[in-house]
Amino acid sequence: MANYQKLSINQLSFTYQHDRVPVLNDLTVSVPLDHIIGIIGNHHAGKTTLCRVLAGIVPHIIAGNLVGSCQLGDQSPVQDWPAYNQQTGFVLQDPHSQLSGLADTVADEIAFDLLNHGVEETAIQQRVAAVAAQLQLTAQLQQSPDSLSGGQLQRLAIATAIVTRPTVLILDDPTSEMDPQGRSDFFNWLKTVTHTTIVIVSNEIDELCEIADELWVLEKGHLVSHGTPLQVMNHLSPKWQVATPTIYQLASLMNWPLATKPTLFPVNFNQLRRCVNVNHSN
Amino acid sequence: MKAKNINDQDSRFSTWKIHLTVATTTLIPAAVGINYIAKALAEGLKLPLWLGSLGTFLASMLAGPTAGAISGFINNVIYGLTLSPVSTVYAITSIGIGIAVGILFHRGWFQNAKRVFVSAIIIALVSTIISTPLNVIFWGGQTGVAWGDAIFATMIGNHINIWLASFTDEFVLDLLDKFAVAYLAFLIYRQLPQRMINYFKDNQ
Amino acid sequence: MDIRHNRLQKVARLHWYNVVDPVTKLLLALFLTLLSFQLTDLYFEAGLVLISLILLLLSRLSVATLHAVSFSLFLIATMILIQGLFNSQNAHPLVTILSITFYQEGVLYALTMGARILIIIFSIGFFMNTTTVSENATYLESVGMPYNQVYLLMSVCYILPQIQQNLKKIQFAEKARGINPQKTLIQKLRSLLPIMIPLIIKTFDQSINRSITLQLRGFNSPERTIAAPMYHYFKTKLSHYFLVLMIIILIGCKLWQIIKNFL
Amino acid sequence: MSTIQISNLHYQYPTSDFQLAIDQLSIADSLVAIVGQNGAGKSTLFKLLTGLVQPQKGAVKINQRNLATLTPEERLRTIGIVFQDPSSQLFNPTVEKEVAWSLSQLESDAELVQATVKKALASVGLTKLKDQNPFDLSLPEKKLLTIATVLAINPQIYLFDEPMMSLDWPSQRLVTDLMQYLAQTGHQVIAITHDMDWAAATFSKMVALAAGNVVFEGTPTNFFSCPEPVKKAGLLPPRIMTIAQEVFNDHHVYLTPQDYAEKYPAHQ
Repeated sequence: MANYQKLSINQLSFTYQHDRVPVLNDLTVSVPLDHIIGIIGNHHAGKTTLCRVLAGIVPHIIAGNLVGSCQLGDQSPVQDWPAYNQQTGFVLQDPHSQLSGLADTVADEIAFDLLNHGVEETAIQQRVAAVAAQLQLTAQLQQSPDSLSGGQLQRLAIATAIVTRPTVLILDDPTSEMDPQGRSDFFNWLKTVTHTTIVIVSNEIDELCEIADELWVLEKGHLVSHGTPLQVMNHLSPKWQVATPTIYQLASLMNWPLATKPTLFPVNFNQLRRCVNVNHSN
Repeated sequence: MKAKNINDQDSRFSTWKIHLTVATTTLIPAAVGINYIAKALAEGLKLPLWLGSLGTFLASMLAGPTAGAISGFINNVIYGLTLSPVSTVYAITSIGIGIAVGILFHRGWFQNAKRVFVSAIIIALVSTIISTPLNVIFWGGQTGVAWGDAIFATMIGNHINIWLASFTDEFVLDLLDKFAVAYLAFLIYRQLPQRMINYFKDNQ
Repeated sequence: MDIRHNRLQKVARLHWYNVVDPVTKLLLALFLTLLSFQLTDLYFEAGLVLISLILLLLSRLSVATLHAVSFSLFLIATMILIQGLFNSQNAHPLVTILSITFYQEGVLYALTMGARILIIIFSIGFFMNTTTVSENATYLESVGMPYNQVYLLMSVCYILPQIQQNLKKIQFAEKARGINPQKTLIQKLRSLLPIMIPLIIKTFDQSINRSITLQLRGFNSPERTIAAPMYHYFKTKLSHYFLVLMIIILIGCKLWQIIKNFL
Repeated sequence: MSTIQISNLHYQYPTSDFQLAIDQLSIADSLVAIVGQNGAGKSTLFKLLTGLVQPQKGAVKINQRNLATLTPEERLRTIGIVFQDPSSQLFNPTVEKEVAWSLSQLESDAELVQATVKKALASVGLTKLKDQNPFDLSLPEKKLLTIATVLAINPQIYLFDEPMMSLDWPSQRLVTDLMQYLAQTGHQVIAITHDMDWAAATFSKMVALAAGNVVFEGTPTNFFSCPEPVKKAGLLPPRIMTIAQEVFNDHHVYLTPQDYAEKYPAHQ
């Protein structure tokens, strides 16, 4: 049953303690590891709770009743949490509370996890510098975290999550406070991350369709659709009230389906280019 | 590295280790911060009250008497170190307040407005009993609040015992302050989202 | 390059008081305070005030210390007034101003008390002005205090600016909704709720999130690298033992005096 | 319709070097977007437009009246403000009381208050949640609630700070429709945003800020037809334009996919 190369969720339901209505209801899905999974849906869909399950926050830190199983490769956030947690990076919705609250500088903040895990000082220096460079925080390393702008703070939160070199990275709406350029830089960076299973909740449907291997659509605690962005976007139910990417809107308005699958409209640049090359000569 | 002799000293501290969950560890600094802000706002509005125990009250109500007592203690130590050194000794009073609120809340004495009235009197009494000796030792019995000290001066002038005078001075002020804080805490607690109350309850 | 601590810069700014560790400074403050309570002679008290004042002046004076001093001087003045006029031991008149007589005993008593308060303020001021939050945090951790207790003590200093930032935002938002200044005490107290409720909920929400991230980030991990102290301190153990011994002797003396009174 | 007139405005924070300096800006359109990068001065301009912060030099005038001279009541009836973070202004025990509180500062007739509150809640779709604790709502619901508190007062001008942030798709559409309705019924809607797709599709006038100065004012079509100010403001054109440029090497201005479809025959 256990598949060591997959993230698999099986008949998963979750109800918070002191609550009667389940927040997640009978989820079953599986994807290969090292994929990028985008989670979309409206409020009360259960997106944040699903992230918490994948990080082991529920039921280990926030109490509740979890039924079913969740398996990432050979590990499970439910069963062997402490070991699993060491390999997980998590970025919260609110970047302020992601910070340790006891660091004078951005550099100390990024080093916090490494110190906790007993990493050697020279290695800490190297890794902090490398991560800061990746997220364009090198100039801010000696500044106080309090002095950062909203977008910089979100990048710092991401830096603290990836500095431990996690094999699973869970991002709960990580770009809400970034400006358009910062957001575009972030998604471009995310594409370059390798050997990591990335789960990202975001409202940026255009960007998700560019980078995600898989989209999951949640509605009121149910997983109503999952598959490649192409499949999911072409089979949306109006009932779910989910936004579609601009490319899809354009292609369906212009009636430019994919050449290979004439019932489907493209959802990202590559697909659009291909279908345009075939359908048109300009 | 110095790792060796650090380990030697570990045992010294573990003897007075109090078990704290991570939730309580992050709640306490927040409560201290709220104390600080409440006090600053009271001064800004020129209220004849301190309000500096609002956070301690809420910490006790959310996470029990120990959390409240530690919040109160740290509050006075930090306040003493940064702003008013002598207030450090009143850390003992704050511990008393934290414990009293925690116990009263647990017994249901914060359930409705009437019961809060009784709680406020009890807490003011606890606070006064602990504070009076400190006032006498450090300030010759004064509290530092002008109109409370006016009562004190009148009583001393009429040859009333310094302890009784100091007790009266402190109790009048404490009663007013604790009424205000208890009702504020009661109103605020009622409005906390349920998930917040549950989180601290589950993580005690 | 050392990106986490700019040690070179710190060496350049090293002062004599950086050689004394934070615990020694605190013990010194405690020792001076207890000594001032042991002594009854006003000249000795004045000497102690002078010693602690010199300590303070040799370090750096901060605005907070000046505030504390001015606040206490005001209180000491009222104390001299009340005790000088009404102290129960008053017998010998000292001065008479506009037919109000101040008595020797009361004034002396108030001056002694005042001296003690000044000693506390000066010696604590010395500690505060010569240490930084991160120096104290790393030192406490390096001498073996569990990290969660260090965190508890120190994160307060970091959380305050954050709460104040939130407070500003909330005050602005509530002002936009039109809260007018209130007159009576009850109205004033009620007007605190629109500020305190969002502020407290936001602060506690951040505490909850922080407690979650701290656990995810390995806060309680036994493998934690214990921080190395920021400076090389001079004879820390010796000074701790010496000061603790002196403190014990002082407490012993005081206890002996109390017991002797009963015998 | 009101006219906002800004002249020789200068504002500087006491603790930073940043300055906002606007020589002349006149806003008379009904749907206005103020755009710019983080740190361009959007939030500072927002604060000055609320009338709660006074500039060091110059003034913001609404229909010839200086904002600074309005009484609190007049200010509330003139400008309604919707903040970015809804949690900073909620404090009442129920959703209904939250909305009623705002209005009861101006209106003492209890029946009128109740009827208006009911209408305001209905127009943001929160009627069902009226007895809930505001802090038990989801983030989009909280934001809709703060909008309802302003709707109940029915001011002349609505000022929004990043209205699309933290909203999900259905509530984004609801708020956009609401803004268009307000504009049609004689109100003025001003929104600060960095969501270019939304700004291009929704607003008739754009004001772009960069480093504390106005670098452009005019229609979205004009704004995006000159790449210079867009670049200067650190902004990206609407996604549909990027698609047209990158896939079709087409450099015309398009605001939405619909716009593209309409112009397509002519551009071929």
